[in-house]
Amino acid sequence: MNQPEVEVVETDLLILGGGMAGCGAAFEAGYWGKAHGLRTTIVEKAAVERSGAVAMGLSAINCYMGMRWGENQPEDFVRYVRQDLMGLCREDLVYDIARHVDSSVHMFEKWGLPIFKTEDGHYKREGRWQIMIHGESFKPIVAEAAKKAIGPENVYERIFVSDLLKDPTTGHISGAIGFSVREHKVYVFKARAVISSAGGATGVFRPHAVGEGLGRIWYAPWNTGSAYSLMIKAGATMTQMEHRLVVTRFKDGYGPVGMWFLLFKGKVRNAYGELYEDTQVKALDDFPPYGQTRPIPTPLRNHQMLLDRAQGKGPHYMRTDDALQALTQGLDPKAIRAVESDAWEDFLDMTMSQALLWASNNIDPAVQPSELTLTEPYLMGSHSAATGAWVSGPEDLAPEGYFWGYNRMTTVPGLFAAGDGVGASAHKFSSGSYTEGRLAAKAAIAFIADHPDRPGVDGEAVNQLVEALFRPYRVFEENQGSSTKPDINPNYFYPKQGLLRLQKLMDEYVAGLGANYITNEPTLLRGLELLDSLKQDMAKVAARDRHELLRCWELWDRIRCAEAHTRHMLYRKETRWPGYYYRGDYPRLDDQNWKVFVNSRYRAETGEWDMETQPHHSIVA
Amino acid sequence: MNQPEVEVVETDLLILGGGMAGCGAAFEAGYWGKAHGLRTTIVEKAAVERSGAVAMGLSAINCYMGMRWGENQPEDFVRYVRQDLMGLCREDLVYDIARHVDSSVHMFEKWGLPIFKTEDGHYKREGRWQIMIHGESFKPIVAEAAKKAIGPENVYERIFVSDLLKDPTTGHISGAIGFSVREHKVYVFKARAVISSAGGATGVFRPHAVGEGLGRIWYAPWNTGSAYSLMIKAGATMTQMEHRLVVTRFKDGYGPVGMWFLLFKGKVRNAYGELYEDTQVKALDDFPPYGQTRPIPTPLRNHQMLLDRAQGKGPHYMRTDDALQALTQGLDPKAIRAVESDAWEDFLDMTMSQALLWASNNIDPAVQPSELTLTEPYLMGSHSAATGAWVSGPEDLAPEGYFWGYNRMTTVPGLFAAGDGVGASAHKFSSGSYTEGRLAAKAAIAFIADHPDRPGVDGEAVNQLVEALFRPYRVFEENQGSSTKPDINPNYFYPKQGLLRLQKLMDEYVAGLGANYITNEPTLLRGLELLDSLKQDMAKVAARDRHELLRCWELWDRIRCAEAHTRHMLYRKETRWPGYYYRGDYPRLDDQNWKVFVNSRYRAETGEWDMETQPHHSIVA
Amino acid sequence: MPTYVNPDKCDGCKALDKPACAYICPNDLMVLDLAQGKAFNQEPDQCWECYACVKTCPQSAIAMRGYADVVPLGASLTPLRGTESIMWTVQFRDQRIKRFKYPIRSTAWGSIEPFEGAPEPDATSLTDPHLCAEAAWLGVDKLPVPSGRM
Amino acid sequence: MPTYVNPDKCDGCKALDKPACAYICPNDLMVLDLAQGKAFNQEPDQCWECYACVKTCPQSAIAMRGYADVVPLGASLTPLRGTESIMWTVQFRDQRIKRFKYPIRSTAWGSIEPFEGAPEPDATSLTDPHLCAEAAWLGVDKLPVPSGRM
Ligand SMILES: Cc1cc2c(cc1C)N(S(=O)(=O)O)[C@@H]1C(=O)NC(=O)N=C1N2C[C@H](O)[C@H](O)[C@H](O)COP(=O)(O)OP(=O)(O)OC[C@H]1O[C@@H](n2cnc3c(N)ncnc32)[C@H](O)[C@@H]1O
Ligand SMILES: Cc1cc2c(cc1C)N(S(=O)(=O)O)[C@@H]1C(=O)NC(=O)N=C1N2C[C@H](O)[C@H](O)[C@H](O)COP(=O)(O)OP(=O)(O)OC[C@H]1O[C@@H](n2cnc3c(N)ncnc32)[C@H](O)[C@@H]1O
Ligand SMILES: Nc1ncnc2c1ncn2[C@@H]1O[C@H](COP(=O)(O)O)[C@@H](O)[C@H]1O
Ligand SMILES: Nc1ncnc2c1ncn2[C@@H]1O[C@H](COP(=O)(O)O)[C@@H](O)[C@H]1O
Ligand SMILES: Nc1ncnc2c1ncn2[C@@H]1O[C@H](COP(=O)(O)O)[C@@H](O)[C@H]1O
Ligand code: SF4
Ligand code: SF4
Ligand code: SF4
Ligand code: SF4
Ligand code: NA
Repeated sequence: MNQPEVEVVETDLLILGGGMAGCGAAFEAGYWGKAHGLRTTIVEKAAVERSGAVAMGLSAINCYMGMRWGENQPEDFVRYVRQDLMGLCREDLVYDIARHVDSSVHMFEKWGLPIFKTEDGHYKREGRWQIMIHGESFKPIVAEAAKKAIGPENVYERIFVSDLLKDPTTGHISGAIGFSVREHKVYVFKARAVISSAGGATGVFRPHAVGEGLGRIWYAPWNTGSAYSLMIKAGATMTQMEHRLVVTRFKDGYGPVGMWFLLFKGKVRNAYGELYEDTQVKALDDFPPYGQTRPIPTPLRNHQMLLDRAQGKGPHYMRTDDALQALTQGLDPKAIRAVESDAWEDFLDMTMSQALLWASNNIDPAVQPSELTLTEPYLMGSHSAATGAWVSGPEDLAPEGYFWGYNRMTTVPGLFAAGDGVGASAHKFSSGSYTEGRLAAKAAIAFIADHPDRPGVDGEAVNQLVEALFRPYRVFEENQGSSTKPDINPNYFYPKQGLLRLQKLMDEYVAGLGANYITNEPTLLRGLELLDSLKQDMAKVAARDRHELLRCWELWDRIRCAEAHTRHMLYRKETRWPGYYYRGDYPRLDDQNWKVFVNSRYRAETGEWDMETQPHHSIVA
Repeated sequence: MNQPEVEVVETDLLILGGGMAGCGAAFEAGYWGKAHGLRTTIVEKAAVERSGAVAMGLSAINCYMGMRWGENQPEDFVRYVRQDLMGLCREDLVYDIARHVDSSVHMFEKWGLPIFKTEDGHYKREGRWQIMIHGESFKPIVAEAAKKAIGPENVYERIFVSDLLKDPTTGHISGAIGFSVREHKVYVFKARAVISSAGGATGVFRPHAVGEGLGRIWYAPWNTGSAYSLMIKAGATMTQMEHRLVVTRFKDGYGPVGMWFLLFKGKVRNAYGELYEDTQVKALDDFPPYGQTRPIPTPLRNHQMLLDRAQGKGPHYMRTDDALQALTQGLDPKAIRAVESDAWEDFLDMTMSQALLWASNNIDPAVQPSELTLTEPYLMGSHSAATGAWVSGPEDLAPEGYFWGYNRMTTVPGLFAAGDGVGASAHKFSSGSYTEGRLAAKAAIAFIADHPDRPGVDGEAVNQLVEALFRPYRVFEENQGSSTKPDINPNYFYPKQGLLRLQKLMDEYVAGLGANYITNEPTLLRGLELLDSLKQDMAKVAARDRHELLRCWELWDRIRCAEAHTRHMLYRKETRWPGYYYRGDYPRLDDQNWKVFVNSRYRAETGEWDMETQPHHSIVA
Repeated sequence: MPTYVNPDKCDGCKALDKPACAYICPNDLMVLDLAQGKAFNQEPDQCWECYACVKTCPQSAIAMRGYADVVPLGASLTPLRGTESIMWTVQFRDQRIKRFKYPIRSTAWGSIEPFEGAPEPDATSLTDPHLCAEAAWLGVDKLPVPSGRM
Repeated sequence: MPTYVNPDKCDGCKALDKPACAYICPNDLMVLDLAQGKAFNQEPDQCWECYACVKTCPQSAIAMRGYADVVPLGASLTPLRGTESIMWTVQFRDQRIKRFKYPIRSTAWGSIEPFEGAPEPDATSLTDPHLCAEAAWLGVDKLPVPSGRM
């Protein structure tokens, strides 16, 4: 293996990942930074135009208050989110998103995003918090604004960021390192503040599909948990890493259900035509007070479906047929056609495979219902889930203990988080993540302004990281001679093989779908043992080319996320989110002892994890 | 594609599959046939020396009466099997195996199979029906005897039999057709009687493993259900095709549990140290009278484990540590070493991966327990499961309606079955399957003697079969130009891709492990729809080489078995074997209406299936 | 439902430095086979069917084939993306066809001026909670705080 | 836990017609790469780890590597099969070693005479329930029938 070229890039603010949050951060940093003569740089593993969870497009913006029309106030939103999370969220962070998010959405519209309107010129609502968009080009539009805001020359694409750099003396963040996915080249970014907006984690658990279908999951397969992994390795405190997302989706195509439930008033019936909300209504009583208020929290809806299924009443169907027939009753053909067009657009804007699946099964949703199922778990902080960094709140909202100088700064000075990267603050979705990027960027610029000295970069540490980055090539080169066929070799394995190993162990021991989302202490401990042997074996992961090298480091991300997730689940001795996962040994919710945040901190020097709880404070009655 | 060479082989008795039953048949046919100047031919898709379920070896013979030492009588065995099958078995067939099986085992020993002995010269027992062997070379020994019995020139290896041939006038079986897996060649075997001994079906359901691990299942992956598929296509009546096998196995290595339970008196404890037999003892009361007698039937043991797991008490462990410590307590080092050697031999004789798995996880069974789990379902007729053909019983044992002229003859004249091929008669295992081959062969020779005229072979039907056999090559050739990469093509798929499609749909809709073995009528009907579209798409299965052509036809076997299985499950409106599968809509056993055999017959002309029940008759009190 | 490339249509983006599909794929899947001069999906089981490559290919050479493990053969879903709208053609397995057309952007590509109309930021506002030009964009007069605060 | 072939040991069975591993594999997996003159497993995910090829290879060129999706690396399990017994060497991941030896056959290979001592079959016995030489082999005087019958 040749020595890679090393390019050093000096910048002020470094944004890791140009997804929704990253683009929001770039926009905002461009604004505040220019005034201070500061350079902002995005480093992105793909092409910002179509990277991240919104690459496909979206058919709705799921976080919009509509304050200008008096539709909702941030307080309402906090109550909704808190309820959906079964009591536990950082209300300061949620409130903060809510009060700012409308401004982002209004800019999107101005830039060219087509938003559905009602006759009186309001945005057309899908549900109380959701508005409908023609979102095929959502990401390219947002990307255009981001690139213009910081200057296209400051966008570094096709570079996978693997590690953060810290000033060895102060512990302040001082940059990041990554490798090019196109050339044999390493990039060392030196920066004065960094925003981790590199997205949530998919692929940690075995999905429903097998073989070729592995990529067909709901959340983006290229979101490998870098946002978390980078912060974990840097020693940032993480929160609610146990709070996974499991959602109802159209089976096999993973089409989202929001529009069908909220706008089309679709009903989910089991194989016998019953509503599981009815057959399993008693189950809600086991989780007071969250089972009693409406809307029913997402995990409890899952819980009801799982119970119905265990009683042999599956499969469950979204009765698209009933819903569309009710909606089109008495309409003229043109109006019927418009409803049909909306129904298909929901998937054609964001989950095209669901539409292809309909076509492949000759399913016309107006005639036949479609099966639903629950997904494998994801780790993310922007939907009905709240894994991520423990960050400072905004000064004017944060309760005692939730503020340390800069909004959205992690516990590592100079390191900020946004979007899926921030924990304990859910339901941000695309617009909220973008908005949070903006909040983090403004605070990061303030941090830079307050810290005029460039933090130092430890050259020796950089050399070691460079060395490690390309090790998988050497493993391959040195061992390929041990077998007549490259894929079965006693001395190495490919990242795809390691990925399947990770997914299988997480599925079986850490409450994946194959385990019916059930686990307990002995099972989690066995999961940790197996993770440990996988981590040891990662010294033998091999790469044949740059694409595979990328996969090696993405796998490491997922392993770190898996470990954090498992340790958090082990620590929280209750079942707070039935339907997300069950602790068989603590099957009940326990507000007395566990209405607290579980926080962790990884010590890179020893490989140990410190676990602790943080109190929950309300700011909204 | 060139025209394949066609070789015609004329024989008298044709044995399809040289596994345990096939070798038993060859032995017996050699004996009776020579006297009548009849030729017997084995056609085998692999090499008889190491083909079939016993290729790896076995560490026990699980069906042995020991009548010579007065240990057991056939009546005892019938009671045991009937109980294990929850009341339903063809007692004439079971009795018949039992009264003959000892003679086969005694011959094995004479031929050189090392059998463990007690001090008084009896075979060492593992359990009441099981004896211990040094069985690494069990199959090569049995193969040697079979080849000698019929003459090695009558053994045709590496030929995959795809279809039976019938006399177009009489409907009598007249031979079989297959293709070489080594040359571009078709074989047409013309015969006067045929024995279907081509083994049970694995790979119909998604297994636990993912990716590379797919081949690590308990029963042999090369048993693709040919025995059933061939008979189904020929219109033979099948019975109990719903009666799958799901067994407890050492997790991931699929090591069998018999020796640990029976000889070593191992206990299975859950994660909390409890015995699931105790925690779930109440569940037995739901299945009277079978839950009340001992041993607890295999499906009920599974049921108890599943309940324990659903309550969050898994995983379950075979406490090898406790068992070995108890066994070696107070022994001298040499004796301890002997126990250890026996413990390891159980797997080194038959499931070596389990031993490798121990080594890979640093597990010493004397120190650490090992996790158990339940397998994916298999279709087989020789273990605690009874799928297969509906055959005539022996004249002197068969009750009214169970006898039609020749022992083990199916409802198609001249077509016999044995081993996994025969239904409603379980617990034959290696020795019983071998013995059943012998019974079928003797009867087949009698059939040939009674029918001196050679049945006719329809030349046009043969031509069509030859044409169809190689169609997957043409599909590939004609369509490979539609894509720049051969594996994603809109006009064809590979058999591996089809296999994963089959396994996934069976798992999800036909009560696989992913569905917790639960199904119901709507779900099964959806399974049949999906099977139907797969069958249609099989016109587009493609093969690049002969190995892949083999896989195409093996996949067809599995699809036929899958369909038979699903239709039978749909027809039986009760849950007779909880722990094998649950009909969510009929969760109880119903002896009143369903203590009957479910039989099916496929009509090749129309693709329809006739379903009916047959009464259950007892011959043993 | 991974992508595949029609060899009759793909021209390898005329051997330019960055084939359009390889440039855009968020998962680093599309690559040029240098020998053939044509693109292919190097890791189909990681394809999310995001259609980014399909929409961008100047030759319309890329299509989607349903995942073999779950999707019956024979249907297709084909986009044609213009500057203002996208047209989808859905062909069912049974050959029925549906077409849908949706707007994608209401302004010209490249026309965004992110800070147009935004006031020049001053140093003091760096620590207040307002974001860029929020007074203009938010649609309400005052940035809310929870009742009981401030 | 699929097989792999050590290129330093495999000699392609000296280019004979049937490489031993390809002859024996019950699942048609082992094949010769004609270019290299060495064998390989053509479909590892269908390997049952039956060890038939491993035991038979004259060069001891075949070994087993645990399934990547479930087996940690570093251990090995190696058979040495003679005519009368087999020796297994178990090497643990942590390098501990255990060895076991078991008998496999008590007679010479090729020595079976299947019908030695069996009486000549006569036509009449074809329809009675007794199998070949059962009077000698069964170990009891009479073929049982259920009590109450015959
Ligand atoms: C996939 C998906 C997502 C959604 C939906 C449906 C589907 C099918 N639905 S519905 O289901 O509810 O219907 C939504 C919807 O309709 N409406 C909505 O507002 N939001 C929805 N989301 C959620 C939002 O998309 C989500 O909340 C935000 O996108 C989150 O934003 P952010 O936290 O920025 O994540 P990102 O994925 O956008 O961006 C991450 C970026 O990081 C890059 N990256 C990652 N690792 C990196 C590394 N190591 N180095 C360099 N770069 C590195 C990525 O490439 C990416 O650009
Ligand atoms: C795999 C396995 C099996 C067992 C066990 C452990 C394990 C790991 N255990 S324990 O778990 O209980 O421990 C047993 C044990 O210890 N003791 C015992 O007596 N039996 C056990 N079995 C069961 C017996 O093996 C089984 O009952 C018999 O082998 C069944 O005999 P038979 O019905 O003949 O099936 P076969 O697999 O032996 O032979 C089938 C043959 O057909 C060939 N074939 C298949 N399709 C063909 C086609 N289309 N054309 C041509 N040939 C075509 C096959 O190649 C094969 O040769
Ligand atoms: N059954 C439901 N009840 C209330 N809100 C829902 C329901 N299903 C989805 N949503 C919301 O709709 C939006 C889109 O959801 P989804 O399509 O599931 O990603 C999110 O804001 C969800 O919280
Ligand atoms: N727990 C048990 N109780 C009684 N018999 C068993 C038990 N487990 C296995 N067996 C029998 O032991 C033999 C080998 O079983 P197995 O190892 O499960 O294939 C078969 O005859 C089984 O029926
Ligand atoms: N992949 C294939 N596609 C089409 N025909 C094949 C294929 N493989 C083998 N054949 C046929 O088998 C014949 C003999 O193959 P071989 O024995 O490999 O030379 C060829 O000439 C073809 O007719
Ligand atoms: S974008 Fe289209 S034409 Fe260009 S290389 Fe890719 S497939 Fe070929
Ligand atoms: S559809 Fe999306 S994920 Fe798939 S190859 Fe194209 S750009 Fe990549
Ligand atoms: S048996 Fe051994 S030496 Fe012969 S081809 Fe196979 S691996 Fe090579
Ligand atoms: S171990 Fe068995 S299945 Fe695997 S390649 Fe060798 S002979 Fe074939
Ligand atoms: Na499950």
